[in-house]
Amino acid sequence: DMTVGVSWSNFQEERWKTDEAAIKAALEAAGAKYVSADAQSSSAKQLSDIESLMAQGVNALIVLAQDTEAIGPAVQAAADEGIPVIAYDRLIEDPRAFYLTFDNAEVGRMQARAVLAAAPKGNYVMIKGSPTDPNADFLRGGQQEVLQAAIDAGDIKIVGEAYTDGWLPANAQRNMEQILTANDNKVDAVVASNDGTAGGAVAALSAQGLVVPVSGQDGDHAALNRVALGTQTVSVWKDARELGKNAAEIAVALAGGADMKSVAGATEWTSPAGTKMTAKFLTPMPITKDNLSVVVDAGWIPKETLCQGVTAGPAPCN
Amino acid sequence: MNTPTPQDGGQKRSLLQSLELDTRLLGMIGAFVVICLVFNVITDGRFLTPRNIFNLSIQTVSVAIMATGMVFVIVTRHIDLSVGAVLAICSSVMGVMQVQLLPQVFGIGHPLVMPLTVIAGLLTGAAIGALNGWLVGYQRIPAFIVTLGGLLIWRNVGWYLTDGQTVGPLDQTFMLFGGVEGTVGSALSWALAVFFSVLAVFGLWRARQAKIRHEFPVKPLWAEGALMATAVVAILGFVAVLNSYAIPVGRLKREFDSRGEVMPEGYIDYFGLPISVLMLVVIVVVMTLIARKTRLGRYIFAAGGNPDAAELSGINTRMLTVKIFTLMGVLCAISAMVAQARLANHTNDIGSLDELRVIAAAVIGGTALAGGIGTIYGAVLGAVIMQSLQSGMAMVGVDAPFQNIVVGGVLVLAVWIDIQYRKRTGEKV
Amino acid sequence: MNTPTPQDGGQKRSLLQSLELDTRLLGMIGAFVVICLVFNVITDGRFLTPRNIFNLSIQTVSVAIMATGMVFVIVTRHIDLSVGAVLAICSSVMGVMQVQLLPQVFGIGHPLVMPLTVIAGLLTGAAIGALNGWLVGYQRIPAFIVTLGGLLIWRNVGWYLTDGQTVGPLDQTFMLFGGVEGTVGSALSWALAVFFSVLAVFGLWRARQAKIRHEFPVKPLWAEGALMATAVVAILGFVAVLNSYAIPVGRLKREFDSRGEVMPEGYIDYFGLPISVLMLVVIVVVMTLIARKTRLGRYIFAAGGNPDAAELSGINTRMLTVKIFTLMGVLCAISAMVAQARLANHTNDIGSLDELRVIAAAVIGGTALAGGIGTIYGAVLGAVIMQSLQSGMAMVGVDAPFQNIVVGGVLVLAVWIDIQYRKRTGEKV
Amino acid sequence: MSTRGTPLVEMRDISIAFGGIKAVDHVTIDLYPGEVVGLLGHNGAGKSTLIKCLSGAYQMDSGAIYINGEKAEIRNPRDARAYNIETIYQTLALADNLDAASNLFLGRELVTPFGFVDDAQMEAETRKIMGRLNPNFRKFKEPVKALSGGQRQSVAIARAVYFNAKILIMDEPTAALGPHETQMVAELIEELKAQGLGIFLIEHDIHNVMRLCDRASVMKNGQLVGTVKVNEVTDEDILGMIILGKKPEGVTC
Amino acid sequence: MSTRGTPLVEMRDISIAFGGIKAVDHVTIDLYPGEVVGLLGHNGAGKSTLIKCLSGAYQMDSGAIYINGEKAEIRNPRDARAYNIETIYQTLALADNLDAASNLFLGRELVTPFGFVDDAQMEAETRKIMGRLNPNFRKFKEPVKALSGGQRQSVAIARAVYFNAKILIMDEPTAALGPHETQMVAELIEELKAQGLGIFLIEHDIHNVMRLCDRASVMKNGQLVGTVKVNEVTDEDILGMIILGKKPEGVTC
Ligand SMILES: Nc1ncnc2c1ncn2[C@@H]1O[C@H](COP(=O)(O)OP(=O)(O)OP(=O)(O)O)[C@@H](O)[C@H]1O
Ligand SMILES: Nc1ncnc2c1ncn2[C@@H]1O[C@H](COP(=O)(O)OP(=O)(O)OP(=O)(O)O)[C@@H](O)[C@H]1O
Ligand SMILES: O[C@@H]1[C@@H](O)[C@H](O)OC[C@H]1O
Ligand SMILES: [Mg+2]
Ligand SMILES: [Mg+2]
Repeated sequence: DMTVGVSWSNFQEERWKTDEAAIKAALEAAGAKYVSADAQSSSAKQLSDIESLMAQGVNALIVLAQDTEAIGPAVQAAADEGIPVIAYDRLIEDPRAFYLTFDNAEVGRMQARAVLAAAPKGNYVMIKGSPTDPNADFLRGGQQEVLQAAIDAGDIKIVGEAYTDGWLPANAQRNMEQILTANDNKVDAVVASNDGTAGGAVAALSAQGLVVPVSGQDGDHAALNRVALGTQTVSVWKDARELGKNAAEIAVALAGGADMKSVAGATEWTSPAGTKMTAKFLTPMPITKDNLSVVVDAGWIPKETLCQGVTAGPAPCN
Repeated sequence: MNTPTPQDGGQKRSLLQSLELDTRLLGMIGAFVVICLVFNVITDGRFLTPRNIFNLSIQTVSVAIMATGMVFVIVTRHIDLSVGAVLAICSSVMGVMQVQLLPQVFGIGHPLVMPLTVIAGLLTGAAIGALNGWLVGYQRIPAFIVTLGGLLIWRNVGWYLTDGQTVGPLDQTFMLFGGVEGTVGSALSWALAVFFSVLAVFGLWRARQAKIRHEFPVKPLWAEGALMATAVVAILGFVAVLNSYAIPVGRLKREFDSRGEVMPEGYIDYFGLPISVLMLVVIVVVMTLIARKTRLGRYIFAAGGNPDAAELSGINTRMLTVKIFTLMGVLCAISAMVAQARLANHTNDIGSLDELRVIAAAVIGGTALAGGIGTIYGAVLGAVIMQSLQSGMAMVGVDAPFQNIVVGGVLVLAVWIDIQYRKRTGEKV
Repeated sequence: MNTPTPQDGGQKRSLLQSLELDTRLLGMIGAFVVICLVFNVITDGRFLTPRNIFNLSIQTVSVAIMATGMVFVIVTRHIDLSVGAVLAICSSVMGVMQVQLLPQVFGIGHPLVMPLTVIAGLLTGAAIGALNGWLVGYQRIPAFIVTLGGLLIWRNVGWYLTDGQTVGPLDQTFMLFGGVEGTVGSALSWALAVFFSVLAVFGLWRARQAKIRHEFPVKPLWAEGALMATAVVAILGFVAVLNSYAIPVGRLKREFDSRGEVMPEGYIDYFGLPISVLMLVVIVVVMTLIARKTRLGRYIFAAGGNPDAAELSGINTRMLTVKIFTLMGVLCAISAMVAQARLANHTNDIGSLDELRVIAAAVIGGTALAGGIGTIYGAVLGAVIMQSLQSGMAMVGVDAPFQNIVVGGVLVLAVWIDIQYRKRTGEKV
Repeated sequence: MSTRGTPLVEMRDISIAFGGIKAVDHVTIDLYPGEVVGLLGHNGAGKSTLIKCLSGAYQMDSGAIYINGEKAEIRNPRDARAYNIETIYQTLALADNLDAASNLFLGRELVTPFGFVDDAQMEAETRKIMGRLNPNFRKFKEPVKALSGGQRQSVAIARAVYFNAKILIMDEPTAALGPHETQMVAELIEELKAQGLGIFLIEHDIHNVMRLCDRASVMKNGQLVGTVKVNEVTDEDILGMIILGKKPEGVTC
Repeated sequence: MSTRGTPLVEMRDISIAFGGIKAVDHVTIDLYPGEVVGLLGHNGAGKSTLIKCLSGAYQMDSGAIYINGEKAEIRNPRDARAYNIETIYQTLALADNLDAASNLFLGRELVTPFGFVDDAQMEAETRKIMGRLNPNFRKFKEPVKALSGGQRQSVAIARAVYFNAKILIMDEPTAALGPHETQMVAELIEELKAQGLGIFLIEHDIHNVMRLCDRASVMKNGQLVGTVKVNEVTDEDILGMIILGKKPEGVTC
């Protein structure tokens, strides 16, 4: 029988539990065994983890890389043993890995787009991710692409920008408070890089009685609830269950000897660094008050959780 | 007790000597003032607005509460590396209680939700603290190890309790602990200010009476009066500043709306003292009383000065250790209340790295890692200084990595100055 | 020096007494064996394969190297919380050197790149270590504070050096430090095994001769022989295991390909001793010699037992502190070499939380936080035990939060057992 | 000074070992009210260890302690205090960071009606008792770490005698004291004895022993050599017991 | 025993204060080769503090030290050792976790030709010297924390006398010693004196002072009361100096 090993970078953000459940379920359906390890945000531990998984004789690896490049030796070892690797959610700069993701830069673009639509002019605050997570800069890059034109036109102005140490909401909250103070509350929109930091920013805003457009990502339950309440504009939803299910199926297929190119929906893709990869992109979906029903219908979040404390909100909370 | 001032010897006394003030404390206050002024200039006067002072107070509370407990822990030559993790598990227990369990029983928003949640949190903190204390005191495992283990264990146990999910939104009453959401308004703030002023004056006066009764030397009356006046001015001034921070119009509107009323034109209202700050004040007063005026406090300092001697003097130092760590656990739980109410959610990473901040606050505030020396007000001032630095830098727009560098540097510098100071006042090494 | 065995008194000696073994060490080895066997059963025999033992050795190296230095730091009653951060900045310096600076001067792959990079790394580590030591030794700032500050400062300075980016790919020669990429092959491995075996036998024999010369009692010849035999079997056995781990075919093919050759059918080759493991072995031997046979080592233990007495005995304890921390910094730099070569990149998070692992390894290995007691081999064994636990649990698929809980629990348990053990062997409290 | 009746303290057949080494080996000694028993012996004989079993600092491995004829369980220093046993340790056992008054009352602080410690009252009491023991003593506000060896010893002695002890253990109380201070302690011992206390006095100075003690118990290598009445022997006899480990001929106990 | 010629040590006008409190206040004393100078005074008089300036443990605030007539800069214990000054501290200053031999040779280990410490050789030497000082001593392998107070003191004494000191400072060397051990130390002092060493001896026992010292310097409250030749005064005279702080009439220095 077949075993698939999954190496997680961490479980700090709440989404990864959902990803895991989806992978497990899909593997079970295919009759394969699930084994996993959690690197706890350490690229060194992730390498050890993958060595352990391989020592257990896994037939395929799904890797949520902590670091796109430092994961290289692990991919090398897997290739030496002829074990297929799936780069899960985050890029791995190695053509031998199959890249399955929601594009991070695209997520950044979506965040900026939704906020820009709600606040086409004014003072912007950029709440970035952890300075030690490369994704933070990818996201920030995507956001900039969208905002650039408006910035050049002088419509919007970035009045505050801060990394969030360790993605901690409490840090985001403090940074937001200080930026608000520094700007006498003259803030018209906040582009926050994920839902945790958005939560911190919203707490700081509502302390000032401010309700301005705020972005996020991951579709955290608390964040979707905020979207329903109207305190957050968008959470870019990367349906982790889709991603997980795909990953499991592709892993089983590749382990069975299938060629990467034969995966349904696979495309040739060149990374910004120039690595030619076989990749499959799932479309992230910006969730705003206009399409909240999607997440409920998809069974991502129970309606009661989504609508807790919401009176006369957008569908389905009315 | 900690900074004995030479008393015998009939030289003419300087102003400072007459006031019998802790010159170290003055130094810290001076440093704090300098930091504030510098930031105030850089931010064009925004740093010292009522609003930012209000922010700073709220931001400081959670760390400051734990720092008061850390003073006792460090004074007895222990350390607690697990405070952040204990805060996290207390927060997760309280999150699960008020968001998942209790509403199922009583319904959302039931008045019993908050108190039961708080009790559960305090019990969790006390239990973990007591366990730590038992391992350290009775099993003789160094506190560094016990709490390093705790740092690895408790946050993760909390993670299991919430299944790694952010838990929210919190109970409305509970949210009052968070700061902005719970202020007592200007009238009550003034009343409290007067109350604490009277308390301070009364305390100073009673101490003087006791000395006179035993015919010990007392400071001149003018000095005593000056001290009392300073205390009163400081208390009233702080409240006056907080009371002059007007609630933003948007927020007032929202409050009127939620009550289904319409806000009158030109209506204005003030925040006043936040409940969380009030909690800190009460904790500081109680902890200072414990340190200086109770047997428990005396034993804590004795055990810190010489653990063997304390034991041989008939102090149950093992039980003492249990008490200290239990107290620390309870304070972590209180901090957890404030921290999660402030975030309006329980998050997985709540309180991470707080152990470093709390220890740093205590140490910057003059608590000696070698044991036996430390003050509660020093630790709180340490927390305030650190928070001002961080918030000030965030306001100026300094990058997070650079902020860390500055905080690290200040920590080392503060202790270095402390050591120089102690050297000058007579300790030969 | 640390576990004196009663010698006088003519009672009949037990087997253990005749061998004069450190029973505490035996206990640790026993615990390790139990852990291995349990995991081996759970993983259907996969835990104790040559392959996994090879993995384990490589995974342990980086932490173990630093743990040997941490023994000296803790023995002198200090602590170093900054090792992870110092590792990170050394790694960033070496990353920038070999990826950005040196290739610009010499071109990619130039033979000077590796040595210059290593020198830069070692100098960085030594300089930061010396600074720490100076602050602790000469400025008398507690090591806890200095290195807590360092923890906040150095990783972030490194962040600025690399602009927060991952730096790679590394120089090919440099990659040899990483483990799999740099093994010495089976022939050389055997040669080294023989060399170290001879060394061990020679050392035991010389110690015996010295005792005989001064007419001190020696152990019976059979006991001495048994000890020598055990040492030799252990060394040869370890190498035999590593030598039986065959290089995967895919990898062999790649190597032949890169040389433009074709791999003969049925070709097979073995990894042998990794260079990183060899470095660890050399460091352990050197550090043990320092601890037991040099004045420096003697002074370290003396200063740990009673710092005042050491100073009064004419030991320059301030300079000693500088030396110890400089050594620690150099070891961090060596660890950084191994860690980044293994990752084939410098990453921002490299070495994070290593301070906890390193301290835990030293303490599990019997180093007493109160100072004065500790062994190098104990610390290495501590690191091996921790790594086996973590790798084993990862292999079994234990949830990460639960892994942390286990590691935290084991840490506390190990120290508890140690304390029980010391109690039983006579220390009254 | 009668050695009849029930003894105040009886330590029967006490043994205690440190990691295989017998520090005290089946020693039996006793003490009557109003009596001073000297405990003598070479360095390392086991004197301090023996009395630490009585003061609760160590727990004996075997043997029994009787106080006023009743078996006493002394598991820690608190138990000893409950039996009104006070001890001056060879190492003094002071909290270096506290002042003399805090040390004197450590574990038995005076409190105000509200339950708060009454520092002023304690300082006043301390001034009183130190006046009797060491009139030169001035450093009431300083932490005791700023005191000289002898000043510290005075504080330790004051602490032991302040609280109406019934049984007093003094482990080389005058080792660090100057001649004048030593004289005052000697007078104090005589006074306490007159008040009916029983005192175990560990003392190396044979003159002091002859002058202050009623009986002397000599130990060697953890064992009891014997106990003699001081007025029935010469100092030569006692020195002989200490050095040779033999009881002089024809001496009663 | 002549007090003519250049003195071995001269401490001139030494002062040192701790946070405003003058522990030693303009004290001048000297020491000639082959002479024992007793340093006396009440507890806290400043004796230990004074000699710690000579041994390098403290740095004086003002004053000067001359060794063999030349100005000596003693900034730390290493400097003192370089002048062949050895000290037995009141607190002994032993590393508790090391054995007797390691303590004895601490800072001056014997090494093999390869530069490694020679433990076997050091233990052998230790056995030799301890045999002379304390024949009962057996505990060569144990860390010194397992020794009794007096055993520890023997180790400290052995350390000070082993290394051909020229100037020896002994701060209450026999405080914790038994009568037999005290006797052996007294003999040792006489032997060392005969070898031409100069010895500062801090000692409270007036009998020992009269017997061992050539001159006695008395301190009170940090100040020097005076220095007397021991054979020109009675013990009453010296006691008077200690207690009253006055030099007896008609006595030379
Ligand atoms: N904590 C301890 N651990 C191990 N051995 C000890 C300990 N305390 C004392 N000993 C040993 O027990 C024996 C008796 O010591 P003790 O201190 O009772 O002697 P003593 O008679 O008081 O000597 P002294 O006159 O020197 O104070 C000594 O051999 C000493 O080495
Ligand atoms: N480290 C210190 N800090 C502050 N004060 C000190 C210190 N050491 C000594 N003193 C003070 O200096 C004075 C002299 O002390 P010192 O120890 O020299 O006395 P001494 O003559 O040796 O007394 P003793 O006979 O009791 O040993 C004392 O008043 C003491 O309180
Ligand atoms: O989904 C986000 C992930 O992409 C980023 O790397 O870490 C934070 C998460 O919120
Ligand atoms: Mg004793
Ligand atoms: Mg002295």
